[in-house]
Amino acid sequence: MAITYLDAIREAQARALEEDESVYIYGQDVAGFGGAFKATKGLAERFPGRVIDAPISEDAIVGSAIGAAIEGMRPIVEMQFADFSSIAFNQIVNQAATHFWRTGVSCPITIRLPSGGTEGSGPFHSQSLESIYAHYPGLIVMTPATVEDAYGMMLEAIRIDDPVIFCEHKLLYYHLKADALPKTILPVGKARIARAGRHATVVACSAMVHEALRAARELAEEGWEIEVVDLRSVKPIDTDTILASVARTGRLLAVGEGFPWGGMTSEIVSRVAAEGFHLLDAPPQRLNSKDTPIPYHPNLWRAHRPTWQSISAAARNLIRL
Amino acid sequence: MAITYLDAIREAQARALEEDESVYIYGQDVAGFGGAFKATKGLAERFPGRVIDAPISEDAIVGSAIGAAIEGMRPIVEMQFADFSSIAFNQIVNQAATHFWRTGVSCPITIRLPSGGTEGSGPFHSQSLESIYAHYPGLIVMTPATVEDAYGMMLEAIRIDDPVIFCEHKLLYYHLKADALPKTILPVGKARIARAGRHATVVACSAMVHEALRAARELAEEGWEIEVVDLRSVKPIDTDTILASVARTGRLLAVGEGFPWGGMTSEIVSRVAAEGFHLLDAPPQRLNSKDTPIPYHPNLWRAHRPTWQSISAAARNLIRL
Amino acid sequence: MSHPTSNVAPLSADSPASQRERFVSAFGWMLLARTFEDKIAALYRAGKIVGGVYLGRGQEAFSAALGMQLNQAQGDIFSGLIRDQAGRMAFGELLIDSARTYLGSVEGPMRGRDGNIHRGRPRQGMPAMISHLGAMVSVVNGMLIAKRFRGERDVVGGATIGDGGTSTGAFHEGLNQAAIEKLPLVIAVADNQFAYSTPTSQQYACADLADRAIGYGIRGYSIDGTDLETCLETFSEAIARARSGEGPQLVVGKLLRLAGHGEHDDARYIPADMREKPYGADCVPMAQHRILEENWMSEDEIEEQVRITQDRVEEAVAKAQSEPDPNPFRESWHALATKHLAEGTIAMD
Amino acid sequence: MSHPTSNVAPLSADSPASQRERFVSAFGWMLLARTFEDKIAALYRAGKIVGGVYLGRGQEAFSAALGMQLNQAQGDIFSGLIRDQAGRMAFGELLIDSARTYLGSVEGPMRGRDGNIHRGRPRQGMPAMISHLGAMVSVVNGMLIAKRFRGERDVVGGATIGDGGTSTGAFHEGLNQAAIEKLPLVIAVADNQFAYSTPTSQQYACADLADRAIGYGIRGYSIDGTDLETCLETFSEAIARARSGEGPQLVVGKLLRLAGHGEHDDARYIPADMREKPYGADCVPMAQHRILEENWMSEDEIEEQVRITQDRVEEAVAKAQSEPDPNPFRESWHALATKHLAEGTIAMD
Ligand SMILES: Cc1ncc(C[n+]2csc(CCOP(=O)(O)OP(=O)(O)O)c2C)c(N)n1
Ligand SMILES: Cc1ncc(C[n+]2csc(CCOP(=O)(O)OP(=O)(O)O)c2C)c(N)n1
Ligand SMILES: [Mg+2]
Ligand SMILES: [Mg+2]
Repeated sequence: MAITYLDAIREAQARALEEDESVYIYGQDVAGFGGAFKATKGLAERFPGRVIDAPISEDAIVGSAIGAAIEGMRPIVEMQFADFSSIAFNQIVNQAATHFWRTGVSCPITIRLPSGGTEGSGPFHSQSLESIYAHYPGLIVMTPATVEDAYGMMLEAIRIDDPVIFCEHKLLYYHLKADALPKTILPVGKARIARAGRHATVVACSAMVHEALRAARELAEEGWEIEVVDLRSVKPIDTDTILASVARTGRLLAVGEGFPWGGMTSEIVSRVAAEGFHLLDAPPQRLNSKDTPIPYHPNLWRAHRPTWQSISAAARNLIRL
Repeated sequence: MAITYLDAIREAQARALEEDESVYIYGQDVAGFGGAFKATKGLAERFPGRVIDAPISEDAIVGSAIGAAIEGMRPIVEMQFADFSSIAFNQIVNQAATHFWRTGVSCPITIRLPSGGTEGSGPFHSQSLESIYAHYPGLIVMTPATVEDAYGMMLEAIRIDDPVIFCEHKLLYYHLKADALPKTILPVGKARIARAGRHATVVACSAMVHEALRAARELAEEGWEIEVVDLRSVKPIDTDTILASVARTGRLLAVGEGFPWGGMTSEIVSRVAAEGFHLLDAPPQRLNSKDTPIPYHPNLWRAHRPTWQSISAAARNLIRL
Repeated sequence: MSHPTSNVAPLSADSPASQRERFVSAFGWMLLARTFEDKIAALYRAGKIVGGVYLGRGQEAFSAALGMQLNQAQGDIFSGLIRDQAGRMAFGELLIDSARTYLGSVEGPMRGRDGNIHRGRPRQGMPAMISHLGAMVSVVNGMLIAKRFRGERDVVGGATIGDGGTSTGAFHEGLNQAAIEKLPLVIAVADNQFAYSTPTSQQYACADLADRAIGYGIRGYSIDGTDLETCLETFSEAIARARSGEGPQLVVGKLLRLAGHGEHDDARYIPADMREKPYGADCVPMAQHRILEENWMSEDEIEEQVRITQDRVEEAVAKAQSEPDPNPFRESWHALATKHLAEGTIAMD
Repeated sequence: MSHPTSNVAPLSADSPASQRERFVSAFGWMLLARTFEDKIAALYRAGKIVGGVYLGRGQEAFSAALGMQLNQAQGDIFSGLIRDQAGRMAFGELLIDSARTYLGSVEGPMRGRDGNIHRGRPRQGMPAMISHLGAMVSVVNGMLIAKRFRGERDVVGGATIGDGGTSTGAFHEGLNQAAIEKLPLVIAVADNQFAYSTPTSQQYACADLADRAIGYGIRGYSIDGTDLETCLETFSEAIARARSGEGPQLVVGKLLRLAGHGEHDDARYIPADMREKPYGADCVPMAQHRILEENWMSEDEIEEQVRITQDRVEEAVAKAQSEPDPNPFRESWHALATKHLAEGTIAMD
C-alpha cells in the first residue's frame, strides 16, 4: 500500500481525532467535501460533528479556534490555500502567538497551510509563508518534506501546546509516496541529514529538499558530494545540525521557495555566519525565488523558483569559490 | 525655530497636499482631530475635503487607497499604530504590492506606520514591522531616523509610483529636533554614514540609529571608533554602502528593533556574509529585540529591545572576536 | 420580508423597442460568455489550460445585466469575479483579452503573469481581481473616490460577489465604507446556493442577503437572478439611483451555479432537486425562449447568432493560442514601477 | 424603525424585591468602577501610570448590566473591552487584578507583560482582549464552541464592542459565524457617539446599529444605555434568550462617552450640547437618584457605600503599588508553552 504525503496528513488527523476528543477540524469545505485537496476526505463521516464547514471568514475561523483552544480544545484549522491566511493574519500573529506569553494559558491550535507553487496556480495560490510566521514570537512553524514527517509532525503539531503553522507543500501532496506510515519520528526541532556529503551543505525545507536532492544526485555524477539538510521546522531552527554539517563541508547554500528578502535563507546564513564563521571555507550563499509575485505561466513559474537546475548551478559555483 | 521629527512628517504632507492635487490623506481621526499623534494637525482646515476620517476598517482604508491610486491619486494612509496594519495586511501585500507587476498600472500609495516601542505601550502598540513588509516583492519600506529624512523621505514616498511603507518611529516624534527643514536629501535607496569609524560597523535604522550612536560615543571613550550606518530604507537595502563600511572596519553588527527571526538584521548579515565574506575579520553579529511579544512594563521593555548599553556590550564583544 | 424596491417605480421607463433591444443585446453577451466558457472548459478537459477554470454558467443573465448597463466610455467601473465572464464582456472586456489570459499569452493584459479570471485593465474601469474574496469592494470604492475628487460626478461602480464572499470582513468594511461615503456603488451578490461545496446555511443565517442592506443604511433588492428581464430592470434602477446620488445599492440575485466550483469539481454535493427550484433554471435558454416567444428574433436568426458567436470564440482562441508564451529570459523580474529602487533583476530589453 | 423586542414580553419577570436587589447591586458595581477609574485617572495625571488610561465613564450601567447578569460560576464568559471596568468587575474580575494590571505588578494576571485594560483570566471566562477591535468576538465564539463540544449547554458568552468596532471586518465575521452556529452570544454595542474623535456619521450610515441584526438573522435591541433599569431588563432578556438556544442577541445601547478617548484626550471635539441629549446623561447619578426615589437606600446608606467603595479602591491600589515590579532578570524571555522548542531564553528559575 502506497501512502502519499496527503494521505499521511489525513491519516494523522484521523488518528488525532480518534485518540483525543478535544480535537476537531474547522475550515472551508472540509466536512462533506473533504477539503479542496481532500486532506480531510471521509473524516466528517467517521467523526460526526467534529469536522465543520466554515464560512469564508478566515479571521473568525482562526479567532474561534483560538477561543476553543483556550478552553482546552485542540482545533485543526485548514486554510484553503496558505495565501488566504493573510486574512487571518491578525488573529494568528497577535492573538494566537501572544496568548500564552500574555496570559499563561496555552493556545494549542494547528493551522494547516497548503503551501508553495504549482504550475498555473499564480500569485495567490502559490505562496510560501513560513518566513512570515516564523518572524513572530510564539509560533512554531513546521515544513515537512517527507511522507513520514507529514504524518509524524502533524501528530506532533496537534499535541503541542502552542500554535503551530503547518506548511504542507501542494506539490508533494500526490506525488510523494511511502510504503507505510512511520512508527517513530525524529523529534520536532531536529533537522535531518537527507543526504550525506562532504563538499558543500545545502539547507532546505519542504519541496526544496527534493530539488536539492536531485541537484545532489546530479552533482554526484560530477564527483561532488553535496550534503542536504532537511530543516523540518523553520521555527525552531536546528542550528546545531546545520553547524555540524557545515563543519564537515565548509560550504553552505541555503535554498528557499519564499521571497528573497529576509526569509528562512537569510536566517540560516546569518546564524552560520555568526556562530560558525570559522567553519566556512567560502562565502555562504542563498538561493530564493525571485523578488516578484509568483507568476501564473509555467514558463515564468519555473524560472521564478529555485529548481534542481538552479540549485546545481549555485552549488557548483559555491564549490568553486 | 526647532522642527521635530513629527513636524517634519506633517510639513512634508502639507507640502505634498499643496503641490499635488492628487494627494489626499485618509485614516482614523486624521481630519479635525489631526491624528492620534497630531501628524496631520491643521491639515484638514488648510486643505478642505482632502483629509478624511475613516471608519475603523483598515482593510477598506488601504483597499480604497489602492483603488484611488490606480485612478491616479496619491493617497497617504495613516495607520493609528503600525500594529493595526495587520488588519490591512492582505490589501497591502496581495493587492498593493502585486498591482504594478500584474497589471502594469502603478499603485502610488504611502502607508504611514507609527512604529516601534515606547514606555508602557505594550504588545499591540509597539511593533516594528519593516521586516514583514520588506519580505514582500513590490513594496518600498522606508525607516527614517532623522528629522531631515522624515521630511525628505516622506516627500519622496508620496512622489514614488510604488506603494511605500513609511515606518516612522514614535519615540522620535517629539524628541528629535532639527533647526530647519532640509533643502536637499540623500536619494532614497542610499544609506548614510551617521558616524565614521574604523573598528567596527554597526548597521541600524530608525530609533536604533540613535542607540547605536550613543553606544559609539560610549565606546569612543574607550578608544574604539564605531562606524554607524543608517540604512534609511530597508527595502531596498544599500548593500554597497554597507560593504564599503565593512571593508573599512572588518567587523559588522546589525541592530534591529524587530523580532529576531529572519528580519532586517539577518538580511544584512547574510548579504555581507555572501558578498563581503573576505572583508570580515570576525564573525558578523546581530542584535535584535527578544523573541517574545513586546512587554508593557518599562522594566521589561527596556530589556526586550536593544539599547545603547546592549549595543555597546555587543560591539565590545565583536571587537574582541 | 419586504424590500424597498417593491413599492418604488423603476426610474427607467423603457419604450418597447428599447426594451427589446436591451434584452436581445444582453442575450448576445450571455451567449458569447456561455460559448466562450464552453470552449475554455473543453480546452481544460483536453489539458490545454494550466491552472483552474471557473465558469459563470447559470449566472450570465445576472452578470450581463449589470455589466451591460454600466457605461465604460463614461467612466463607469465593473469589477467582476470568477463567474462574470458575461458581465465583463458586456461591460467592455475584449474577447481576445479573456482568451489570452486563459491561455497565458504574453500579449494579454496580464502577460502570463496572472491567469484565468485574474485579469483586468484597471485604467479602463476594469480592476484585476485578486483571489481574496471581498477585497475588490473597497478598491472600487477608492476608484470612485478618485473620480469624485476629480469632479466626475456621473460615474457608477459595479462590483460583484458571491454568497460566500459576503461572509468576509473585507466585504463588510467595503460596503460600510461605501455607505458612509455615499458612493455610487452597485453591489451584485450572486447567491448561487453554494460557496464551493458549502451551502448557504453555513454561510449566513438571515432569510435573504438583501436584509443586510438596512444595516448599512442602503437600498436592497432581492430578485430572481435567472430571469434576464428582472435582472435588467433591477440593475437599471439600481444604477440610475446610484448615479443620481442615492448611494450604494445592494442587489441580491437568487440563482444556482450550474457547474462545479471549478471544472475539476463534479459538484456531486448539489442535490438534484435544486435544479427544479425556481433559482435552478438556466438563464440562457430561458432568455432565448422569451426572445422567440416575443418574436424578437426568429429561430434562424438565433441559429445564425450562435454560429457567429462560435466562430468569434474559435477565432479568438486560435489567435491567443498562436501568440507567444512569456519568455523568462525577457522578464524584468522585479516588481516596482520605480526601476532604480528595485532589488530584483531589471529587464534586459 | 421597529425592533423585535418592542412586542415581546420579557422572559424574566422579577419580583419587586429581586428587582430592587438587582438594581442596587448593579449600582454597587457602577460605583465601584467609577470610583476605581477616578482613582486610576488621578494616578495617571500624577504620572504614576505608564501607558494609556481609558475610562468607561458614562457606560457603567450598560456594561455592568451585562456583566452582572452573566454567571461566571456556571461557565459564562464575559469579554470586555476598554470601557468595561464595570462589567468586568460585575462579572467577577477582582478589583486587585484591575489595579495590578494598571500598575504593572508582577502579581497581576498579566505579570507586567501587558497592561491597563489588556487583561483577563481566560480560564475563568474572562479572555484578555488584544487591542485590535473586533478580534474578540470570534474568540468568544470559539470558547462557546468548546463548551458546546463538552456538552455544557447552559452557558452564555457576553462580548462588548463600541460603535467604531462595528466597522471592523472581524466584528462582521464573528457575528455572522455566531449566527450560523447559533451560538449563545450576547453582543453589547456601546454606541457612545464617538470612536476616538470620529462621530458615528463617519462610522455607519444606518439609522440604528441594531438594524444590523436582521441581516445576520438574529435578534436586535436598541435601548437607552444610560438607564440602568432598561439595561438590566434588556440584558436579562437577551441572556435568557441566548441561554435557551435562540442564538446570538445584538444589544445596542445609546449613550455618550463622558470622558476623552483616553485620559490624554480632552475631547474638545465633543459638542457641548450632546450632554443635553437623552444619551448624554450620566448613568451613575441617574441610578442613584432612582434608588433614593424608590427608597431602596437612604442618603446615609449611599454615603456609607461611597466611603466603603473608596476605601476598597485605595486599599487595592496601595496593595498593587506595594507589590514587586517585574524583573527582567527573572523573565524567561520566550513565548512558548513548549519550553524545549523555544528559541528564546529560558527562565533561570
Ligand atoms: C478570503 C478567501 N478565502 C477563500 C477563498 C477560496 N475560494 C475561492 S472561491 C470560493 C467560494 C466562493 O463562493 P461564493 O462567494 O459563493 O462565490 P461562487 O463561487 O459561488 O461564485 C472559495 C472559498 C478565497 N478566494 N478567498
Ligand atoms: C483594528 C483597530 N484599529 C484601530 C484601533 C485604535 N483604536 C483604539 S480605540 C479606537 C476607537 C474605538 O471606538 P469605539 O469602537 O466606538 O469604542 P469606544 O472607544 O467609543 O468605546 C481606535 C480607533 C484599534 N484598537 N483597532
Ligand atoms: Mg456562491
Ligand atoms: Mg464609540
